[in-house]
Formats: sequence, structure tokens, C-alpha cells
Amino acid sequence: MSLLNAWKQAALTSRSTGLKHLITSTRLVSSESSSTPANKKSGEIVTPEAPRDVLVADVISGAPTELRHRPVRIYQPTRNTMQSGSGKSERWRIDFDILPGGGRWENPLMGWASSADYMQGTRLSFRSKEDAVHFAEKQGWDYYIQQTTVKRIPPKNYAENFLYRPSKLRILRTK
Amino acid sequence: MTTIPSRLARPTQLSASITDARKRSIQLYRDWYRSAPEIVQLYALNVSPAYVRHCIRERFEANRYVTDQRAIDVLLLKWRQEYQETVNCWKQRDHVEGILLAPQHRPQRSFLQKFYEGRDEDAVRPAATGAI
Amino acid sequence: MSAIARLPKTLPSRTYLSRTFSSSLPRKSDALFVHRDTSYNNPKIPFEFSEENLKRATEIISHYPPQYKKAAVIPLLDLGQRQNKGWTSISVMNRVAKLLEMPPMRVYEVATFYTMFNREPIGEHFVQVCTTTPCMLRGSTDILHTVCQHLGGIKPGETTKDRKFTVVEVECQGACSNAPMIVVGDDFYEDLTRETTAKILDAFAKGEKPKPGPQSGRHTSENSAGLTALTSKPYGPGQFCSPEFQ
Amino acid sequence: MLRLVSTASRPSSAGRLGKTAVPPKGRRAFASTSAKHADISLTVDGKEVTVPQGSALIQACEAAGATIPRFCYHDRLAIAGNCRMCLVEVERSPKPVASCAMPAMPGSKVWTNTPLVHEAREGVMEFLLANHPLDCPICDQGGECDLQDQSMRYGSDRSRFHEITGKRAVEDKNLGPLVKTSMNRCIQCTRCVRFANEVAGVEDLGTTGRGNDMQIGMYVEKTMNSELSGNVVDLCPVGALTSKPYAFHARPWELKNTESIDVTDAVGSNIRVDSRGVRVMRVQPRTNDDVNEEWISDKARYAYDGLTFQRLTAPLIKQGDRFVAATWEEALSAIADGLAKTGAQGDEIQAIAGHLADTESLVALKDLINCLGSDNLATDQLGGTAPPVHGVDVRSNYLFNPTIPGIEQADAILLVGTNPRHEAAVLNSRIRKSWLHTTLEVGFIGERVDTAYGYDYLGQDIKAVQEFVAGKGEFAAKFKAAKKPLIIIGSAISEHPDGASVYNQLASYVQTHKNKLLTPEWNGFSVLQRAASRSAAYDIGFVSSAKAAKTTPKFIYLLNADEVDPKSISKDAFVVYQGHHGDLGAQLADVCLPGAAYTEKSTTWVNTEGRAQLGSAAVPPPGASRDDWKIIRALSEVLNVQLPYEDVLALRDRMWEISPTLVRYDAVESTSPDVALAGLKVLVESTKKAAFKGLPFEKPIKNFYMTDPISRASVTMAQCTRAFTGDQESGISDEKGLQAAFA
Repeated sequence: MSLLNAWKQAALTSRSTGLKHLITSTRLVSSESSSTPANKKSGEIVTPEAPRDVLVADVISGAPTELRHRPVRIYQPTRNTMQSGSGKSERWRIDFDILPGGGRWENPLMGWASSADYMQGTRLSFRSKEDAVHFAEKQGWDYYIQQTTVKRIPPKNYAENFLYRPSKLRILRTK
Repeated sequence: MTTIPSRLARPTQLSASITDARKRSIQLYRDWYRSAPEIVQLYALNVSPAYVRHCIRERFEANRYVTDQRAIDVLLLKWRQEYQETVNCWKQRDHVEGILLAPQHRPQRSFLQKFYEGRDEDAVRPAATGAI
Repeated sequence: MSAIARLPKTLPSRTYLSRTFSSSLPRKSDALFVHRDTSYNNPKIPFEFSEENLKRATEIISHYPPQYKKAAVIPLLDLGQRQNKGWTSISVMNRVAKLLEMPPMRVYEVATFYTMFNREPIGEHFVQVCTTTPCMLRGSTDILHTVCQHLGGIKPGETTKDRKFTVVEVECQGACSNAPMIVVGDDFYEDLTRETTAKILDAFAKGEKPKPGPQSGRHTSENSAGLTALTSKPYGPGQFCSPEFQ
Repeated sequence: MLRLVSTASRPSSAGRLGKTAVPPKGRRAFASTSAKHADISLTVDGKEVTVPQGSALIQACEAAGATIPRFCYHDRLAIAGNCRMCLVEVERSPKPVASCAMPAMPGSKVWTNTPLVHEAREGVMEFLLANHPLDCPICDQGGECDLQDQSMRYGSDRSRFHEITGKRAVEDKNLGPLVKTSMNRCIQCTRCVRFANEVAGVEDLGTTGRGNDMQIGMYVEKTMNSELSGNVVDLCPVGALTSKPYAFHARPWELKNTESIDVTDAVGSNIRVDSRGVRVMRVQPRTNDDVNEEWISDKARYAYDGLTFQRLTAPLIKQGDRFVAATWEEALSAIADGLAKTGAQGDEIQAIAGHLADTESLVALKDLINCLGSDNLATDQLGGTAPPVHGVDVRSNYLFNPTIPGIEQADAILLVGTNPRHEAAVLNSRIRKSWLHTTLEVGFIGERVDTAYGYDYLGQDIKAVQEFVAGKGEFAAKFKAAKKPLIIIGSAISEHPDGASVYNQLASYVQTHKNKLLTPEWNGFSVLQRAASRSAAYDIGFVSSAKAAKTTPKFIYLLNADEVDPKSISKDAFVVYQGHHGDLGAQLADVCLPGAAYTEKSTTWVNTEGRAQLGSAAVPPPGASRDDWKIIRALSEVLNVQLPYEDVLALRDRMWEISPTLVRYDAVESTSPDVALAGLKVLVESTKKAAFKGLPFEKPIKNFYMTDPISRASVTMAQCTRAFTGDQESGISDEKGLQAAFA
């Protein structure tokens, strides 16, 4: 981690103040992410995660340097409301914001969408947030973690349909 | 022009320490530096050896702050390979001119220029738009 | 399904010019479970409970806790149906909904669920022929045939042209020991034969009301061949008891 | 963008619906199943789980990570128990058990994946498929259909059962221009019926008939008139109810999903924009229990087709009486020339922020106007040029303080001059939910409307407010007795001539009853905004000073402002319009600058609670349109007052400087009671002398379906307007209408 930051701080000294904030916040986010998941039960033995060794992959990957300046979003896609299955919503996903300028246009001949953005179709998915963060850090991408929303479903009971209510009924239940 | 495949080949090597890595990178740089005139001659480039050296220097400077020894090893390997390919004339002229000696820095453009052009910010310039 | 076969079909017939894609035949429901505005059945036709019925309705509603007024929906719909010449028009349903402070749809749900609510006009005499297994074994098919023929060759679910009779097939009415049977209005006519059926219908046609119950001379559902048990005089009090109780 | 999102400030779990209506007296003992506090534990598939008592078995199974197939059960609807797909095996139960209708029992052993369960579900599936048409290839649900999904596992490839007479055929219903029906596909799960009945509050949908002939519909010919009707499309587990505007347009697997934020109202509903190529194909809700649960309004869902019509795609300069397309360079210099020509100085330069302005561009515009020496910043509403009555110094004076999930805790709500049903449809469904399940009492002051829940009508003008404050009337007494009372003031009140005195009355009421209305746990004073940009505008102080408000502007910059009164703009003023649609604002302009719509930019939106959320771009802006803040930044350079930010991150740093809440995404930071009280004090002081005329409060939204340039350009919304806001006279339908029903 410190390695990465040292490199970043040095390499990007020329950038604007905005980026300094950015780096700090990146560090903050990732340090937070390394804490243990909150929903562990108290009885369980929590093994601390092994410190992740971040290899600076972007200097040796040969990926264009432009990529380094494109913030990625790390998030857990929400369940598709059209379906009751929760598929795809357990994984963490990294994707890139579209480019307003050269992102997509309609091909004048066929009407298909063309794109100058080689990352527009890229969508990476990871088992955990930590994996995603690790990958983004390794690639030197600035990232933004979108928090997962907490689902709050009250206990439900079939018998509630038939509960006697002493005051005026506010709903007439049906099937 | 025929070459011996093993010419300039080096076995893969892991640096023992950061000092070792430093020594090896200086050695690599020195090799590149010394063969600059040869590269110019070999590919009949229309530039001076000093320019080649300048470009090489730029490439090395870009990675000056890499401190991860594993990354340095990979970089050393890659650039050693590159060196071998270049000096053995396994490349075409375009590879050398267009990639190795291509200028790294784009001209600075003001916000307004970029805005008028309708391109995205420099940092996120899509490669295929072809704009420099 | 035969029970709800009584409603005349109002679906306009469509001619399909194009080839249909599905290979299996679509099966349309016998009865229409949506309301279509017609000249005789639309929400603009007013319906109001008569004073006497309103009194009865209030009485029925008072049986239930005030917040559960909705429980009175079935008796009230029945009341409305009786007042509205034997059928429950959309106006009747709306009136009941208003009276019970229910959303109208909750009343429609009830009215369409129960087959005894007729949602299309019926004739003066509503003839329901039971064709469930016990009646069928005793010849209800014949009875149904007789009824239909006797009323001028109408089919089950149809009304005679003079709008005097509507015939429908129904499921078991619980009078199996006197099978076959028909229900006209609220009365059961049991132990039918072709002849007695015709007689009953004739009587209704003339405006008379034949005596309900078994038409075979039976009193109730006793053995038609005479009793085989309990033939002797029942013993009186004290008989067969110890002398001190005699 | 890369700002740390604090989880600590999230409101903890609010309103459990478990606390059903339990009035103090006359409660029968056997109805006490609603007291749910203890946890119970049971074993699901050999795994021990602990769930709150009173949970359904299906919830326990889910908690154990077992996936239970279901059609009728839905997390946010009442349990019906009619599809029988969720059968599981319970130890010592002779038959499989429908897990949704069965309460979880302590110590029971449940298996969800045994041969018995599998066979039972296969049987159910076979019956469901017996009458289900095999039209997946032409069905819009294909690819995201529960029946399709589950038949992959539980369906057999052929049926042992055939109706001799053919498959059941059910006539399609006409539910209006939004929901397309194909009733043959219906499996009678009644999710739509329950949704309409419970959530939407339109009790028109029901089931008619019985048995095999049962069908879903309205019985009478009627359209489903609800501002939430689009959600039944999501709920339908099969393709019986599908989206009409989206019909046959795309398949789910072709779409790129972008998670974003809705801007058609101030709730900031979380949405997912599904796009293909450069077009937005549909908008889906995204579950977020803190904001919109699982619903979005029809406007949010269906107004997207307005994004393709009447767009401004190139900068336009007015020459004579027509617009001529120009380059950006020409347009920006035309503005510079125009500004110079009018000679506008200081406060004569005015900026008006519209409903759909994003926070980034608001900040940039405010900075620009301030740099030009003006303080004349207005919001696009009636009287928006004057400083707002509630002031903007304290956030709690203009935000929805108890937060949206907090509504479920309120036990008395007073609505003043607002119709939440149209101003914040999703929020309204929360009030209805609470009204249904608790003993919530609602009071209403304003123009009478159908709110989908019952209310005590107190009056329609300030007199009613005064009487309420004085404690007269039944509702005032109920409100006083309430534990967590809530006052919701509509955004239209601050536009009303009597607004100042209404605020005065209510703020002093809150002050006197602060032990209940303003405690560390509860802030019962709230303002319901209706425009997506308004909270952000107030947060950054996008309001004019009293002095500036009196100046007649000579140079007017309309940022997405389309509600402005053309008469208020003087003839010689130079008007610049920046926005994405050629709506009213563009007609008034001398120069039009094409901006990006909300699906085309990744920007910050602050909702009525003060919750900052980050939208993201799904498709690129059309033509020569640019990100809004970049336009302002570029203009600033042309006007020689260069703004100090070059990229969006630097701009967000500037936002951070103005108010850190603007970049603390997804979190609501509540105002402390002391600060809120101080704010109220200022409010009371400043409005002390306010006079009132006693004019009735009118609802600000006359037509729910058309409130902003996007929805006004939308064909679907136009159809809705025709279908739902016209007269709904039901009478004898002609033959034509009858035919239409069959089509």
C-alpha cells in the first residue's frame, strides 16, 4: 500500500490539487475496506486477512497510461427487479464510466453503435469487494466504492392478512 | 541479414536485492546508451543518436519511481528483450520510429481547446480517436 | 363448468382472415368475467334498494362488527339480485359497494366468484337442472333434454324468446335422494320424470305455481316401495321396562 | 468522486412494519402475533439460522442462503400463498409445506433441496405450464422471466396433462398506455393485485371468476390510474404484464445497465438505466430501502423517450426571429458580446437554476455569476428571484429532516400545501404503507386531492394552519398526543403569497413543542421539495440577496430553467439558455447551449432529504452537447473570469469546500436539534411581520405526467396525460372501444 502511494505521490506531483485529495481518499477507502465484514456473527472466529501485497501491475502490463486516470466504480449490482432471483448481485463489479466525447456513436451505415472507447465493454466481476479493490490498486486505477444498500425487510406473516383489527379498516385485503 | 538467435540473449534472472536491481538497470541503460549509434545506422533513421538516447532516457525515467522489486525485474526482462530485438534488427523501422522513439508527451492543451474540440479530457482520451 | 354455462355469450364473433399461429385450439371461458357496458347493464342505470330491502340490509349489516361491514356482501348481493329480477347488474354491485363502503372491485370479485349471482338478465322462471352424478344416474340427461325441448328447443344457458324461462345446468343441489331434480326459482322439484317435468313447466307457463317437493307421490325421501323397517307400532313409554317403572 | 463514503451516518434500521396497528385499548389477546421481538433459531438444510420471531419460513430459508423459487411471494407485498412454488420439506410434516405461508418455528428442521421438494415443485410447475402459452420467443419477459428461469430447473419438457379443449384463453385487458397485458400468460400470482391494493392504493385491480377461469382485471372497462402503475411490470413474474413503450424493443441481455439516480422528482429514486448503443431503452428501479424501496414512479420509468425528442444538439444563436446553429466558439463569444452589449453590471446579471440542474453545474454557475460581481441567483419557481422565506443558512429549514424511511416512525403527519402523491410518488407510498400498518393519522391542509390514504381535512388556506397551531380541532389534539409527529410542508408553500406566515406559524409551533418535534432522535419539521435540483441549490446558497432581488436583470442565464414566466423577462435583456431540451426556456433565449440530460452525465444529485447521490452516465450526450459544468467552465474563460477547476474532481473539491455533505454520497447527515432550533428561531424572526391574504393553497403539479422538459417531450407521457387526466366518464362503450379491447 505504502509502496503504491509512494509511487503515486511521486509520479503525479505535477497534477492538480484535486488529485491529491483523490489519492488520499483512495487510500482511505481501501484501508477501510480491509476491515473485517461487519455481519460476522459474534461466535465465529475471525481470522484477520493476510495483508495483500500490491504489485504495481500497471507499469508492467503495457496498458495505456490514459487508463490510469479513468476512475472506476466498484459496486455490487442490485437485483434485477424484473426477477425474483438474486443472481449477479452477490458479485462485485468494476466498470468504467462512459466517455462523453468519444464514447459511442451510431454507425451511419448500419445504425450500430460504434465506440472509440476500448473499455466500454469491459466489466470485471469479483468475488469480494477486497478483490476488486486489490485489482484496481494493482492496476493503478482510481476507484470509487459504491456502498451496498442495506435491505430491510420486516418479518412477514401470512396470519397478518387475517388479523382482527378493532378500528376502522384501512384496507380491504383480497387474494 | 542473418543473426544468431542467442545473440544478446540473457537468462531470466531475479534480482537479489534492490541494489542488485539498480545495478542491473544501470547496466541495461548503459547497453542501450552505447548502442544508440548502432540503432540509428541499423534502421537508417533520420535522427541523431543523441535523440535516441534522449528517448531511451525518457522511457527509463518514466519508471524511475518503481520500487517494487518484482515489477523492476519484469521491466528489466522486457527491456532487455526489447534491446535484443532492436539491436538484432528483428524489428522493422516503423517499430523503432513509431513506438520506441515516439514522443511520449502530448502537447498541452487548455481546457477551452479541449472543450471546443469536443474530445474528452486529455487524461481519458480514447485511443482510437487519433487525436494528439 | 357447466354451472356457469347459463350466461349468453356476448363476445362478438370475429372472423380470422389470417392463419392462426397456435396449433392448439384456444379455449374460451363459458362465462365472461369482465363487464361490458350494454344498453341493459351499465353503471348509469340507477339501482336503489327498496325501503323494505334497505331495512333488511341494515339489519344484516348489524350482524357484523362495524368495521367488518364487508362481511355482509354476499347477503346484500343476494338481496339486490332478488330485487333486480333475479340478476345482479353492475349497478346492484356498485350500490352494494357503496352501502358497505367497499371498493367496487372487491364486490365484483365476490359477485363473479359465486355462480349463483347471475350477471346477465334471466327469464321470469329460472330453471336449474342438476346433472351431477346421482341425478345423472337417475336420468337427469333425459330431464335436461325434456326441459330444453319443452321450452322450444333452447340450449342450456339460454332464455326462451318470451323471456319466461332460463335453463341452466347446475352442479349438485344436495337433493340426491330425490334425484333427478330441478330448481325453479327457489323451489326444488324432485323425483322427476319426463311427464312431471313437462307438467311443472306447463304450470309455470300458465302462471301457476306447482307444489314443490317430490313429484312421485313420496312425502319426502322415504322409500318409494314402502317402509321395510319401523313398520310396527312404536312402543310407548314404559313398555319393556322393569315392573317398578311400568 | 473519489470521496470516502461514510457508513456511520446511515440511519439505522428504521420502521419495522412488524409493529402493526395496535391501539391501546380493546386489543384481543389472540391477535398478539404482532409482538415480534425475540429471535428464534431453526435449521435449514442442516444450517442453523436465527430470524426474528414471526418471520415466514421463506425468510428463514433465505437467511440461510437457500434459494426458494417463488412466484406469488414478494418481499414488499403481503403474503398470498397461492402459487405453491415455494414448497419445502419440514421434519415431521407429512406433506411439503408452502414456506411463504408458514411461520418459522423454533427448532424446526427444514430441507429445501430434497427429492420430495424437487418432485413437489416439479408438480406445481407442470400445472402452471399446463395453461401457459409457449410464446417465450415473442414474449417481452423472455430472458428475465421467473417462470422461464424456474422451469429450467423444475420444468419438464413435455406435459402429461392436456386440456382437450385447448389451452385456457383469457382476454387481454387495457390498463392504459403504460402496461401491456397478455393475459394468457398470467399464472394468477396476484402480485399486481396486491401491489395495486396495498402500495399504490388503487383498489381497482382484482381477480374475477374462479378456478380455471379466474382472471386478473378491473371487471369494468377502466385503466389503471396510478402514478406507480409501472411497477406491476416489474412485479409480474411472467410476461402477462409488460411495458407498453418498451414492447418488442430490446432483450434484457442486449442492454447495458448503468446504476443512476432519477431526477423527475426530488426523491432521488435509485434507478438503473438500461441502454443499448446510444439509446436509453428503459429505466428500472434499483432497490434501496433508504430511498425508494423497490418502486419508482411512472414518470421516472417512462419519461425516458423524451430524451430522444426535441433535443438541443448544437449551440444556437438567435438571428432575428429564428435560431441558427453555430459552433461552440461562436456561441460562447456571442454570449460574451451580448453581455458586453447589454452593459449588465453587478446584480443585473442574473442566473436562474431550473429543476434539472445538477449540483456540479450549479456550483460552477454560482461561482461564475459571483465572479462577474453579481449576487442575483434565482431558482426556477414562482417568486424564485426573491430570497426564499425559509432561508438557506440552516439546512433543516428546507430539507426533509426525518428522512424518507423515518416516515414509518411517524404516528401523526400534517401535510401542508402538498400533494405527495404527485410531488413525490414513491414517498407517498411510504406514507400509505405506514398508514396501513400503523395507527398513523394524517391531517391535510391544501387543495383536496386523492392521496391514496385517508386524511382529516383541515382546510385549504392559512386559516386552517392558524387553527391547527392554536390547537383547535380534532386533528390538532391527535397531533399533540402523538409521540413522533411530523409536519410536511410542500415546496409550493414558499411560492405562495402567504408562505412566510405559514412558515412563521409552523416554525413557532415546532418551537413550542420541541420536546416532541425536535429531539435528538426525531426532527418532525420537514419540507418536501419537488424539484431534483432544489435542495442542492439551497445547499450551495443559490439564492439572491435582498438587494439583488430588486434589480431588473439585463443578462439572464437560464440553467435548465423552463418554468420561467416569459413576462418577467424584460425585452432588452440578453438571455442565455443552457439545457438539453428545446422547451420554454430555449424559446426565450438569445443563445442556446446544449447540455447533457441526466442519463448522459455523471453528476451529483441532492434529494429532498439532503442525501447526495451520484448518478452515472449511461449514454453519451447527442450531437455537440457537453457536460453542463464544462460549458459554464468554458464560458467563464471566454468571459475572462476563469473558474479554478479543470476537471470534475477539482470541481468536487470545490463542492467539498462549500459543503462536505454534497460529496458524502448516499448518506444523510442530520442537523442537530440545537442547530435546527437556531434555524427555526431565525426563520420565526425573519417572518414575524409577514402579512397574509388568506388565498387557498393550490397543488403545484396539475399534471403529474408533465413536469419537466423531458416528460413534456415524451410521447408516452403525452399518452398518459390523455388517458389519465382527461375525463373518465364510463358509459356505454361503442363498438370501437369493444374492438380495441380485443386487439
